[in-house]
Amino acid sequence: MAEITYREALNQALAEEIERDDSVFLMGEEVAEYDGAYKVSKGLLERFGERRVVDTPISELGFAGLGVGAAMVGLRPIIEFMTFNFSFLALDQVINSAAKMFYMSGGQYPIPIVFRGPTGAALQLSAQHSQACQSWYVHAPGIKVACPATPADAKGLLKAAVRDGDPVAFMEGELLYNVKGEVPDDDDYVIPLGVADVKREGKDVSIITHGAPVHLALQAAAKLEKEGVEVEVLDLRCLRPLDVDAILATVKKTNRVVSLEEGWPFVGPGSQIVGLIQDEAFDYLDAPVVRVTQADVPMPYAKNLEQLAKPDVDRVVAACNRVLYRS
Amino acid sequence: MAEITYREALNQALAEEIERDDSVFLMGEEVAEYDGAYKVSKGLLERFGERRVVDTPISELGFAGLGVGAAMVGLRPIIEFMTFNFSFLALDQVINSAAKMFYMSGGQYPIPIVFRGPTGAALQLSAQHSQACQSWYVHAPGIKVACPATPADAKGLLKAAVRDGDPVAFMEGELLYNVKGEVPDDDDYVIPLGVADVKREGKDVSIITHGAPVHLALQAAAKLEKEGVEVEVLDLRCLRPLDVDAILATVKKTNRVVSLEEGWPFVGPGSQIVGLIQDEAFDYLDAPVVRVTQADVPMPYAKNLEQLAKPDVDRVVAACNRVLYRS
Amino acid sequence: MAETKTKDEDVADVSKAPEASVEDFSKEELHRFMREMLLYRRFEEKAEEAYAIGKIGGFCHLHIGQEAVALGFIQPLREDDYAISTYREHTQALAKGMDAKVVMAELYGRADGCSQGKGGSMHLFDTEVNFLGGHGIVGAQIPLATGVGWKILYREEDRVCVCFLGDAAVNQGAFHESMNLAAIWNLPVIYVVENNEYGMGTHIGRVSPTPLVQRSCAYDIPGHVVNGQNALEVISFMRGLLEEVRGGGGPQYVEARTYRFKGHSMSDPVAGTYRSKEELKDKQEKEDPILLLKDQLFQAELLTQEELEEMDEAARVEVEEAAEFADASPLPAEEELYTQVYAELNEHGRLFLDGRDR
Amino acid sequence: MAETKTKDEDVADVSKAPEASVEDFSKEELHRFMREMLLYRRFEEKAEEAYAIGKIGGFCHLHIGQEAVALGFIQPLREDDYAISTYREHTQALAKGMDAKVVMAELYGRADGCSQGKGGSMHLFDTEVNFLGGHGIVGAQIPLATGVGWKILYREEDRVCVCFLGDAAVNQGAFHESMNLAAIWNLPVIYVVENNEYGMGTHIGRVSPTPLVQRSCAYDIPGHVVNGQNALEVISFMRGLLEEVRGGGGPQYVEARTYRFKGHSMSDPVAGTYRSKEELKDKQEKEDPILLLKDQLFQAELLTQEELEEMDEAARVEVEEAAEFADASPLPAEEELYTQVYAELNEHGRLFLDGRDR
Ligand SMILES: Cc1ncc(C[n+]2csc(CCOP(=O)(O)OP(=O)(O)O)c2C)c(N)n1
Ligand SMILES: Cc1ncc(C[n+]2csc(CCOP(=O)(O)OP(=O)(O)O)c2C)c(N)n1
Ligand SMILES: [Mg+2]
Ligand SMILES: [Mg+2]
Repeated sequence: MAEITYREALNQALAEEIERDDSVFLMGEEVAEYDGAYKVSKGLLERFGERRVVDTPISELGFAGLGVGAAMVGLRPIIEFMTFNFSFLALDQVINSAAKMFYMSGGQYPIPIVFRGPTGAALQLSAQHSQACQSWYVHAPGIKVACPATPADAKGLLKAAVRDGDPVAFMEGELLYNVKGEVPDDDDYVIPLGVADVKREGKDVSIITHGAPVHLALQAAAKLEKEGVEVEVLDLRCLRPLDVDAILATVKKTNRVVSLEEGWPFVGPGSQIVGLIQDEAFDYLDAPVVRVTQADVPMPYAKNLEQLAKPDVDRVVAACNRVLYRS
Repeated sequence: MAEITYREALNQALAEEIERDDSVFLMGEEVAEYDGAYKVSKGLLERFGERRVVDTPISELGFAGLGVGAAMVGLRPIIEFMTFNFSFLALDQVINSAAKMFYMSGGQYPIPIVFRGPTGAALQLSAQHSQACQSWYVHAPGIKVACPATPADAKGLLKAAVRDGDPVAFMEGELLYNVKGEVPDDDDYVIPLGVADVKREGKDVSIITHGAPVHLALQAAAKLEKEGVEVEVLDLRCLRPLDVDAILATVKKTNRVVSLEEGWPFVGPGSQIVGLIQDEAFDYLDAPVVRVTQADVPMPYAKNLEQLAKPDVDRVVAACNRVLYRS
Repeated sequence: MAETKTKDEDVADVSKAPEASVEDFSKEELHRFMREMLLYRRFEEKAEEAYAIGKIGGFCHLHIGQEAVALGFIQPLREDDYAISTYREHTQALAKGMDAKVVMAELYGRADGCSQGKGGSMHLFDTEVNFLGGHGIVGAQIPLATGVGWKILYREEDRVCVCFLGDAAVNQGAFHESMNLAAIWNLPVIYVVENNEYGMGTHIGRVSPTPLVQRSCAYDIPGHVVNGQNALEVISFMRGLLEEVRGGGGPQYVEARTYRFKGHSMSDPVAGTYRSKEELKDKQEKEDPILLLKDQLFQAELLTQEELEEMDEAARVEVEEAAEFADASPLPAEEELYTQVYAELNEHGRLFLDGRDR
Repeated sequence: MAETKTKDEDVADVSKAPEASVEDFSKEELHRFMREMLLYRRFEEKAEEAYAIGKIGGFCHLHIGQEAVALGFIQPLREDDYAISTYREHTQALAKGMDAKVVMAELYGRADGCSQGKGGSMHLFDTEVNFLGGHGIVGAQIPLATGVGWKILYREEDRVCVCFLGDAAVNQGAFHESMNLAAIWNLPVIYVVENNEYGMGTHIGRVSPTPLVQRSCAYDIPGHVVNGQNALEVISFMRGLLEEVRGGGGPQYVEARTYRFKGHSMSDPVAGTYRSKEELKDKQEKEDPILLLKDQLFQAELLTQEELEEMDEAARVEVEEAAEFADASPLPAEEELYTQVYAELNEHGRLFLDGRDR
């Protein structure tokens, strides 16, 4: 095990999977000569050459669709969106082609493809560059969605996504690329899609979250620990498949839940978590689930407004206190 | 009051608003010479000429963006998507331009625009042509979403949408165009956005729904009436603004809720309704809210599978029975 | 200020396909062409009939009038070459070698359909003969085709992908992005615009400032025009083009001028609104690809009336059998609702969130 | 098989802007041009400085090296003409008449910024001078501009819209769809590609099969090339072009050849990776638009060193004042988080669903 960054972990996963399977290639804007806008694909062009690591024009719809077409005939493309903000332009190909092809062809054309890139807000990138795109991808059946929060998860889940037989939207955190953590060196370190991870055990209240806010949850947990509150942090890691067992287990354990997500509230993933819990663990709740989300506004540029808009530790702590009826 | 179809009601609203305000125009594929793919714009070209009723090439991203640009400089475009299935291609302009422009320009450029067309499944149109698109539009702040179920609502809400100062996604029901109902002749028959409507009063259980499934709910209510169950049918009419008061009122009245929607479950609008109720009326619920949705699969073509995939009266009745603990 | 090109004839750098004659083909080939086109025609007529009595539902777009385009661009392909198309793809599916039975069964929404009844008329697929669908979003198949071309390059294969699109599809961004990608990577894709003059009720002249063949000039992709009603012309043109592409000639763009004899779909009036009955009648009389081929063969005395009738009868029988097969095929089993959504049913977690029993 | 055009020089039907000379302008005009460009340059330098010390955050894309394009295409406009651009739009905003103060305050994210601190560097807007932003999605402003053109047609106004885009944006579907729409309706829009050779780290030659000016040929939109480093050439070209467009000449497409002297954004290396230090140095020495104009004016004895220094000092002072203004401006009030999301706060129902107190 070595301590490496989230960026390096993704880079390792890419390199190993491109190496392992000659049908895998990486394509997107600036992924090759520039090493990726966020340097995730550093060194891959040099190592694997221009067929396996491919720079594209700025044509999201075109190259996403190209990836789907290539997947129809046996390749396993990894399509990078420089950020998922730009993927709206390609959504038609992701939903109407990738997610539906296997079904509407009566099982003839599976689409093993990964669409990856960062999602969510970074720092002061303003309205058009600060979007958590989970809801747009998780709504449609036929696609899977993974959102790693740590270097180890980034590596293990990306490898799983590349090996998976279906389209996977793989959403990274722009602010996580420099986060460090222990990552197994194992070439076959694969984390199955659909397995949540208890990032911290606790008995008083559960924070159910995924992606970048996992770190917020851990910070909130550390804060509350000082006040004697033991917080459990459940990192879903994938939204589809969704680890319902793990959700129900933590609900039954703590009976109090905060749902934390980075994006907007209305039909955010948290709404589905709440729905699921009320459906399958209604009687285990000692308080209504409280959701912490981004403010329901486009992301403002000004530093102070941006801070207000984003979920932060204080809001998470306050939400925990609310479900605990402390205050 | 005359009895007219949903199609005619929309046509009246369009005609009246184009007549009333010279900044209003209708643009889209086949809206002019062909009278609209579903004949909603019948006769409008003849009456208002080719500047006010405009056929476009098949370029969803282009003409949606054109509409937003025109709205920036003072026009009030009505952009028709032949169906919302095709609007994925234009989503970037709807979300990143229309919904955010007013905010990111610091209040300088409001975008009074309507994007309209049918959404949801019709009959055997298969995976790519059978999508309920509400979630994709309602997730982002800056846009409003209306989904009329009856001719009167279609007219009153469309007029409100056209007069509104913000982008409105106006989602019609392809299978509703021939539905008849009483519609006031009044040129100023405007139904404010954000006001739900109790389509049927009842005291035992509430079905909260919107759009085409309102009719399913009414059929289920009629069925259950025979068994002595009084169903209240709350038609949200708009998803944003959302009439939370009306939702809470019906919950407090019946204490049992079925949420019914035409689309997929995962982060469907119903998930937000459930979340809202557990958040603000948790103690009023005598049973967990039960959701009825489309099956979580792409829409199949075969008649029998399609029927199974769609929400139907029996499922709604069963859901009511479940929240009533009857069975 | 320089003026760029104006309309029609003066589109620069366009190759017009040379006229072809019956001498370029063997009698056997010519007969096969005739048999094929008769099959397409009879198949579509049967589909129309079946639609009228409710055996086929949803949208159904017939290819009648455009058969020579399907024949001409697909017949010269090898089986391992790829073809991909729009929702108006019945005859292309047949041309690529799909069995009329499984195609008809798919239109009927039955278990024995090529897509097991899940796709329907707009979504015909067959891995066996490399027919890649059947796509309903106008323009969406163009990037897909480009991806198939990319794979051929990636695997260094000696294959070609033919991509059909309608005249209205060139106005989609997907067209532009794909052409550019194909050009910069020199992909072996032939983009065939079936210019049947209308996209639904819109004449192409109202939504394009230039003749369609001109649309590839921005990318230096060779643009070609071919008379899409003359099967022999299309076939010999395509044979030449294939050689060019197999030789590394890169992407090609072809405007096949054709005409649709039926309405856009079943609910669309055949004529009388956006186009005149005279226009249609004129086209049907003068530009029916089957009649044109017949005349050519009769004139060269390579086909007799008797042979023709025999062929037609065979086509009718095949189509009739297809319809019977479709009718006898069961509806998909109810369990199929949830199959083939995911190729991989992960061991962990829930993939379907509708809370329904399965 | 016909070959279509190959590279560069032999792009047909392109107007190259004629060279302009100082004699075409009054001394007063020439001085104004110089003052303007100095302001742009000093403004950007100040922004760079402020970014380094954390006064400006997020993405910040400087226009240094490309000033003549902003000046040349905007200076000849009337105030009621429209301009719209990308995220690299600081100097265009200034050129259109926005006050350096409110632009800088916006970059600082302050309440007095043109967009009240909500937009930042990428989203500058000003209704007063018809500057329509500031757009962050590559290519998205192109349909918006087309809509502005549509409105001019609709209202039968004597106005023009200028739309700036980067070289990489021509590969977006939005470009293609917009050009087609503008062509079929003959809209008064001038699409100006600022070809600074790179889209981030990608040289345009790697992602375009043809010289960019060729991209309008598919729509019969006149394509023009102009030397974007020569302010006088751009201005006189634009004056002519505007006359043409105001006279009903319809959409125009211009490739302005220019070069970016700084990195793509603040986090991008200026040179040494995707482009060589020599390339950059060469451009800076030989093609700096400000130095070029200076030389022209010095040579014609229409400007003295002293006048130049005075102008430069004035620019520095204006920029310094802008920075002070920005620095003194307060952060937006916290209540502003929820304002301007909706123009109309409907009386009924809930618009914000985050359950937060407001
Ligand atoms: C993106 C998109 N927009 C609109 C439609 C609706 N539609 C289906 S076919 C069609 C016309 C297409 O015309 P053309 O490309 O000429 O093909 P043809 O039908 O003539 O074969 C339209 C508008 C669609 N399916 N997809
Ligand atoms: C749709 C989209 N894709 C990708 C990006 C990320 N991005 C921002 S600028 C840029 C390069 C644009 O280059 P060009 O158009 O030449 O303009 P320049 O920056 O040179 O002015 C890219 C890839 C984006 N903002 N939007
Ligand atoms: Mg057509
Ligand atoms: Mg550039």
